[in-house]
Amino acid sequence: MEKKKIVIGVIGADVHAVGNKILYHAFTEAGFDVINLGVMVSQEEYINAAIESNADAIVVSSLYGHGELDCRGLREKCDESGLRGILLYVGGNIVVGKQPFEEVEKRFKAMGFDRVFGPGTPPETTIAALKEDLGITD
Amino acid sequence: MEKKKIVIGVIGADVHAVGNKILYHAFTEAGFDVINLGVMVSQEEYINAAIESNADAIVVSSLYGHGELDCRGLREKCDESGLRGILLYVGGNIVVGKQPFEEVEKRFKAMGFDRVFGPGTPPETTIAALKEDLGITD
Amino acid sequence: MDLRNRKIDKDVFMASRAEVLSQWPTGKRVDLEEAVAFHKSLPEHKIFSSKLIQAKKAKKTLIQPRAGVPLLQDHIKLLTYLQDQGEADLLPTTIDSYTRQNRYQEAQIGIEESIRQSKSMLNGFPAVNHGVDACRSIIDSLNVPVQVRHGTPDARLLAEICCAGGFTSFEGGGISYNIPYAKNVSLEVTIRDWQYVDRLAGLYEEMGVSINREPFGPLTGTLVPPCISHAVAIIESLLAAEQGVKNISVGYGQCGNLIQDVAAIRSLEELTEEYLKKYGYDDVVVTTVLHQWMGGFPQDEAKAFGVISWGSVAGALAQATKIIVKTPHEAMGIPTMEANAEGLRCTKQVISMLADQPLNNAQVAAEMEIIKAETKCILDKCFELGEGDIAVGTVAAFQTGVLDIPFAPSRYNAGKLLPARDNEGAIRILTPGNVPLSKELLDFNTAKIQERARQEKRAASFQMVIDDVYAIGKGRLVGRP
Amino acid sequence: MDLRNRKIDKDVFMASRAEVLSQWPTGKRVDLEEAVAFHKSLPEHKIFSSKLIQAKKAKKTLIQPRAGVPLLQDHIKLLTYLQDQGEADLLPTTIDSYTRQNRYQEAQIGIEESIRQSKSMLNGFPAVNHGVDACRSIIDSLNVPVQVRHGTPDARLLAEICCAGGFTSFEGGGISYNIPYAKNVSLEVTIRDWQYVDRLAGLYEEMGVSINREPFGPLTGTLVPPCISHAVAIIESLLAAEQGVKNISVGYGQCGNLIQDVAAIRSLEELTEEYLKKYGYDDVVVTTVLHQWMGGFPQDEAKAFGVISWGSVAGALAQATKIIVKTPHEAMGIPTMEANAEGLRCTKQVISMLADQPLNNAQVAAEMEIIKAETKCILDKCFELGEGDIAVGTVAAFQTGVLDIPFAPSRYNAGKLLPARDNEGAIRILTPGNVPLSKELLDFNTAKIQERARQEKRAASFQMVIDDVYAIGKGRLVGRP
Ligand code: B12
Ligand code: B12
Repeated sequence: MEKKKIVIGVIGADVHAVGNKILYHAFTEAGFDVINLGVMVSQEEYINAAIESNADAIVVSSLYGHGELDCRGLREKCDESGLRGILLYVGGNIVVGKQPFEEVEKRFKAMGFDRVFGPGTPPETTIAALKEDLGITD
Repeated sequence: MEKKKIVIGVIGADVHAVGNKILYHAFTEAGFDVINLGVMVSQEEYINAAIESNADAIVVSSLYGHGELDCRGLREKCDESGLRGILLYVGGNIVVGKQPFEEVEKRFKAMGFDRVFGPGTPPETTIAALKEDLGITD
Repeated sequence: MDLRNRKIDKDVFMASRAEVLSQWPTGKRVDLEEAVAFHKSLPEHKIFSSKLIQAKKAKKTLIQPRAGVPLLQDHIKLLTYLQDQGEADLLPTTIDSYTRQNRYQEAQIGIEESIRQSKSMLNGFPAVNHGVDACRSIIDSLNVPVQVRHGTPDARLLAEICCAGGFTSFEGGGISYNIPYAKNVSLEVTIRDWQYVDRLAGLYEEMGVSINREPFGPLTGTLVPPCISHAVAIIESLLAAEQGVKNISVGYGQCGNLIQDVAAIRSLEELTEEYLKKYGYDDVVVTTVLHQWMGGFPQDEAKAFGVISWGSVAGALAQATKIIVKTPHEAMGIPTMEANAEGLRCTKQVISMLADQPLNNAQVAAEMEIIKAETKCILDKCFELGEGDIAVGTVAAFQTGVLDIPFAPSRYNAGKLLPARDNEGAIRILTPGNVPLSKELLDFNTAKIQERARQEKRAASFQMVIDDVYAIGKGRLVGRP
Repeated sequence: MDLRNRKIDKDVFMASRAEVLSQWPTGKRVDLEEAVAFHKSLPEHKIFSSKLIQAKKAKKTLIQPRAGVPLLQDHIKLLTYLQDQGEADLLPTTIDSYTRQNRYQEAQIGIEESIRQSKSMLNGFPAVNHGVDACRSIIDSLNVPVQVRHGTPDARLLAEICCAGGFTSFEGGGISYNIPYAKNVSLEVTIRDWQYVDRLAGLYEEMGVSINREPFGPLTGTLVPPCISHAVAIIESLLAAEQGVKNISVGYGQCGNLIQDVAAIRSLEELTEEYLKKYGYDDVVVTTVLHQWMGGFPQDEAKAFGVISWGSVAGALAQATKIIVKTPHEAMGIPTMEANAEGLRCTKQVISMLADQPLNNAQVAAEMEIIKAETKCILDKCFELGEGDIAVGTVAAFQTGVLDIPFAPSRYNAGKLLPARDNEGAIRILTPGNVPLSKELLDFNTAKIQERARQEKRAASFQMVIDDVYAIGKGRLVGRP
C-alpha cells in the first residue's frame, strides 16, 4: 500500500523544536511519508505544502500558548484552497495556562480540527489516531 | 505584682514533648509561674494541679489528633471541681487532619474553651493572649 | 525481674503467651500454625524481607508512607490509593495512639465515634480491636508488603495479632518505642516486652516465615545526634538477633546536613553489621531506612515539598534501602490520602533522578569516622555497664545518662544532653551530659559549635537549641538569630 | 555588512537609534537623559546590579521567577504577588512571543482579545506596545529589581523602551536569543543587533546607571552539554563587555547530575572571569545563574516539585548567585500566580536549608577541569576562525559546526552534535559533529557513554537521545530502556 502523507510543523511564532523533531522521527518510523515544515509555520505554508504533496493530513503543533490565535481560520483557508475535508489535528500546549481539557477541546473542534490533543500526548497515541482516521490497518 | 499561675501539659495519650518543653521555657521567661505536667496528662491531673496551686489558667496542648476525644467534658469537670470560670486554652494540632480552623474553633469553644489556637501558634501569641485575659500590663 | 540478653526459653515464652492473648477478646483468634500457613501462602512480592533483600542487592531505594485510619474499609481504600496513585513500594499500617497505650476500650469508642460522625476520630488503625481476619483482608487487598508502624511500649498483643494477621514487618523496639513514646514505663519492662516480640518473630523465622523487624530510628525526631540513634538501633538489633530475628532494618532520621546524613546511613549499616558479626549473629540481613525530616515542618505545602525533596536527596545519595516519606500536610495534621500520595510521588521523582549518582567523597568518609567513633564510645560503655550483657547495660546506661535522648518525654531518660547545629547545619553535641564521648570527640563537637557561635556573634546556649528546633519550620536549617 | 567585535562609534549608534525608535509609535517617547534621571531616582534595592553584587559577596543565592501577562494591571498584580507571596528576591517581566518576533501588530490584537475575553491571550507582557510609562509603573509598584526576559532576536526597540522604562536588567544575546529562538535569522544580523543593545547598556553605564546583562544560558534547554552553553555565554560576555557592559550574569541550565551541575556553575564563573580579564575587560562583575531543569517536565505537580527542588539543590550547593525557578504547572502551561509562587517558596525552603553547606570535593574539581578544557577547545577554535575577532569567529563557528546547539530550530545551526547522558546522568557528547574537542576529551566522552551503553545492554544511538529527552518528564534522569 502507498504510504500516507502528512504535513507537520509548529504554527505561528512558536520555536519549540524538540517535540517536532521527535514527531518527525516517530511518524517516519511508523511508516508515514512526512513533510516536516519545522517551527514557525504560517497557515499558508501548511496549506501550500499539503497541496503540493497531496497530503492526507495536517498535524499542527503549538506549544507556546498562542495556539488559539494562530489556529483561527485554518479550516476555512483549507476549504478555500481546495483542501476541503483534509484531516486536521492539533496538539501540544495549545492554550495559555492549565485549562480544563474538555473546554479547550470544544473550542478547537469548533474551529474545525478533527482531533485535539492535550499536553504531553505520546507519539504512539497520535499514530494510532492517524491510522484509524486514515484507514491504515497494520 | 504577684506572678500569675498557669498549669500546662499535653492531654491524653499524647507524648509530643518538644512543644511542651519550649512552652514551659517561654512562659517562665515571660514571667508566669508555670506548673508543667509534661505529656500524657489526664483531665483529673490538670484539675488537681490547678486546685492545688490555685492557678489562673489551664493551657492544654494536644498534638496527636485525639484532642477532640480527650478534651470533652473538661470544662464540666472544672465546674464540678470548684474551678468555675477558670481560663481554659487549647492549642496544637487539636484535631485529626487539616480542617478549616473556623470550624475547629467553633467546636472547641462549644466545649467550653476560652481560646482555641491552630497548628504552630508561636509562644508570643499565647503569651499576649494570656496577658490580655489575665489583665497583665507590661 | 531478672533481665538478660538471652533467648527466651520456648516453654517460658509459650506460658506467657496465654496471658498476652487474653488481654483483649481478639487475642483468642491467634493460632501460630495456622498463621504460618497463611504467611506461606503469600506470594514473594508481598513479603517485606524479600523485597528489602532484593533492593539492597540492587542498591535500589524503596519508598514507604505512614498511614492509618480507624475503619477497615477506609484503611484498605487508603492503602490501595497509596499503592496505585502514590507509587509506594512498601506500605504501612499506622496504629492509633490509644492502641499504642493498650487502651483498647478507648480505641473502641474511637471506632464507634468514627462510624457515627463519618470522620476519622482516631489517628491510626486500631489493629487489636479489628483482629486477625481484618488484618488479613488488608494483606489480601494489596500487592506490596505491609508493615505495622506504631510507637507502642508494650506491643506483645499487637504483634501477635498483626503477625497472625499476615503483616510481614513490625516496627519498634524496647528503647525506641519507649523513651520517645512514653512517660512512666521502665526500660526493664519494655526491653522484656520487646524480647517477647522479637522471640515471636524468631519463632516465625524458625517456622520458615521471615518477619522483618525495624527499630524506630528517629526517636524524638528532634535534633538527635547520629551517634545516639545509632547506638539505640544497634542495641535493639543485637537484642532482636538474640531472639532469632534474621532481617533487620535500622533507621535514621534525616538531620539536614547532606554530608552528615549520607555518612550516617552508611555508617549505620556498616556498624550494625560489624556489631552483629562481632556478637556471633552471622546470618542477619541488615538494611537501612532514612526518615525524611522528623522534626517540625513548615506549614506551607510548597515549602514542605522542599523539605520532603531534601530528605529524598539524602536517602538517594546515601543509597538507603528505603525512605519513610512525609507529606505536604505534615505540620497541619494527619494527611489526606491525596496529600500522602503527593509526598510519595515527589519522593519517587527525586530518588529516580538520583538513583545513578551516589555521593562518595572524602568529607563523607571523614564524617563516617566521627560517627562510628562516637557510637562506639557509647556502645562500649553500655557493654561495660552491663558487664557484657547489653540488655542490662542499656538499663544502666539510661539510668546514668550514658544513653540520653534529647527532648524525650520519658522520666527514665536523663535529658541532660543538649544538641545544636554547627555552622554547616550538622547536628553536634552542645552539652554532653553523661554521654561518654572521648575528650577528642567532645573537643571536636565543641569546636564545631563554637565556629557557629562565632559566626553568629553569640554564645552557644539553650536559645540556640530552641532556634534550631524551629528552624526548618521557619524555612532554614540552622536557627540563626 | 562588516561585523567586528569593536565598540560601536557613538555617532554611528545615535544615527541608527532614530530608525530603531521609529519602528513602533511608542518609540518616540524614549529620551535617554530623562531615562537616566529616572534610573538615578531609584533606591538601591530596586537595582539589579547592586543586589547581585551584594549576593555574590555574601555567597547568597537569590531566586527569580518567570512571569508575564498581557495587561498592565494584571501584570503588576502578578509581580506583586510573586514578591509578597513568593518571596522572590528578583522579578522578571517575560515578554510575549509576538513582541519577540517584532510582530507588534499581532501583539496589539492579543492585548485587545485579552481585554475582550477577560483572559490572557498572549504568553507574556508586550512591553513595546505598552510603552515607557507603563514600564515605569511596574518598577514603581515593586520593591525588588525587575528584569526583562524574552527571547527576541532583534531586541533593539524592546531594549530602548525597557531601559527607558526603568528595568535594570535585560536578558539575551546575539547567539542565545537567536539559535534557540529563531529559524531564519542570520547570526551576523543578531550579533550586530545585540551589539546595539549592549552599546545602549554601555551608554547607560557611562552615564552612571548600571544595567545588568544576562546571556540566556540554557539555550534549547534540552540536553545541552555544559561546554556548549559555556562557550556561548563567554562569547556573549566578551561581546557585551566590548560595548561597555560592566555587570554580567552568565547562566546555565541544570543538567541533573549534581557533580556536573555544581562543576558547571563554578567553572562558568571562573572561565568567564578568566576570558574577560584575558581580553582586557578588568572591571566587569560576573555573577552566575542556575536555571532549574529547562527540558520537559513531569505533568504531575508533586513530581514537578521534586524536579524544582533538585534544581534548587544544585543551585544552592554550587552557590549560584541566582536561580531561575520553574513551577509545578511547567508541563501544562503558563502557571497561575499561585503555582508560580509555590515554585518560588519550595525553592526558597531548599536553598535556605542548604545555604550553609556548599559542595566542594575532588569529583567536582575533576569535572570542572573537564568542562573548562572542553570549553577552551571550542573558544580557541572560534578565536582562530575569526583571526582573533570573536564576533567574526562566532559566525564562522556556527557555519562550520564548531559551535553546535542540540535541538535548535535555527537553520544557521549545524545540528550535527548529539548529546546523551552517561551512566551517572551527566550530559556527554555522543556524536561531536564538528565540535573541536581534543582527542583525549572525545575519548573521555565516548568512554562515559559506552559505560552506560554496556550497562543498558544496547548500542548508543539516537534512540538513547530520545529516551533522555523524555526521561525527566517520565520520572527518571537517565532514559533507560
Ligand atoms: C516530632 C514529632 C513526633 C515525635 C515526637 C517526639 C516527642 N516525644 O516529642 C514522634 C516521632 C515520637 C511522634 C509521634 C507521633 N506523632 Co508526631 N509529630 C511530630 C512533628 C513532626 C513535630 C512536633 C514538634 O515537635 N514540633 C515542634 C514544636 C516546637 O512545635 P509544636 O509541637 O507544634 O508546639 C508548638 C505549638 O503547636 C504551640 N502549642 C502547643 N501546644 C499549645 C497549646 C496552646 C494553648 C497554644 C496557644 C499553643 C500551643 O506552641 C508550641 C511551641 O512553639 C509533628 C508535625 C509538625 N508539627 O511538623 C507531628 C505530629 C504532631 N504527629 C502526629 C502523629 C499522628 C503522631 C503519631 C500518632 C503517629 C506517628 N506518626 O507515629 C505519634 C503519636 C504518639 C503519641 N502517643 O503521641 C500528627 C498529629 C496529627 C493530627 N493532629 O492530625 C502530626 C501533626 C504529624 C502529621 N501531620 O501526621 N511525632
Ligand atoms: C524546552 C522548552 C523551551 C525551549 C525550547 C527550545 C526549542 N527551540 O525547542 C526554550 C527555552 C527556548 C523555550 C522558550 C519558550 N517557551 Co518553552 N518550554 C519548553 C519546555 C520546558 C519543554 C518543551 C519540550 O521540548 N518538551 C519535550 C518534547 C518532546 O515534548 P513536547 O514539546 O511537549 O512535544 C510532544 C507532545 O506535546 C506531542 N505533540 C506536540 N505537538 C503535537 C501535535 C499533535 C497533533 C499531537 C497529537 C501531539 C503533539 O508530541 C511531542 C513529542 O512527544 C515546555 C514545558 C514542558 N513541556 O515541560 C515549555 C513551554 C512549552 N514553553 C512555554 C513558553 C511560554 C515559552 C516562551 C514563550 C517563554 C519563555 N519561557 O521563554 C518561549 C517561547 C518562544 C517561542 N517563540 O516559541 C510554555 C507554553 C505555555 C502555554 N502553552 O501556556 C511551556 C508549556 C512552559 C510553561 N509552563 O510556561 N521553551
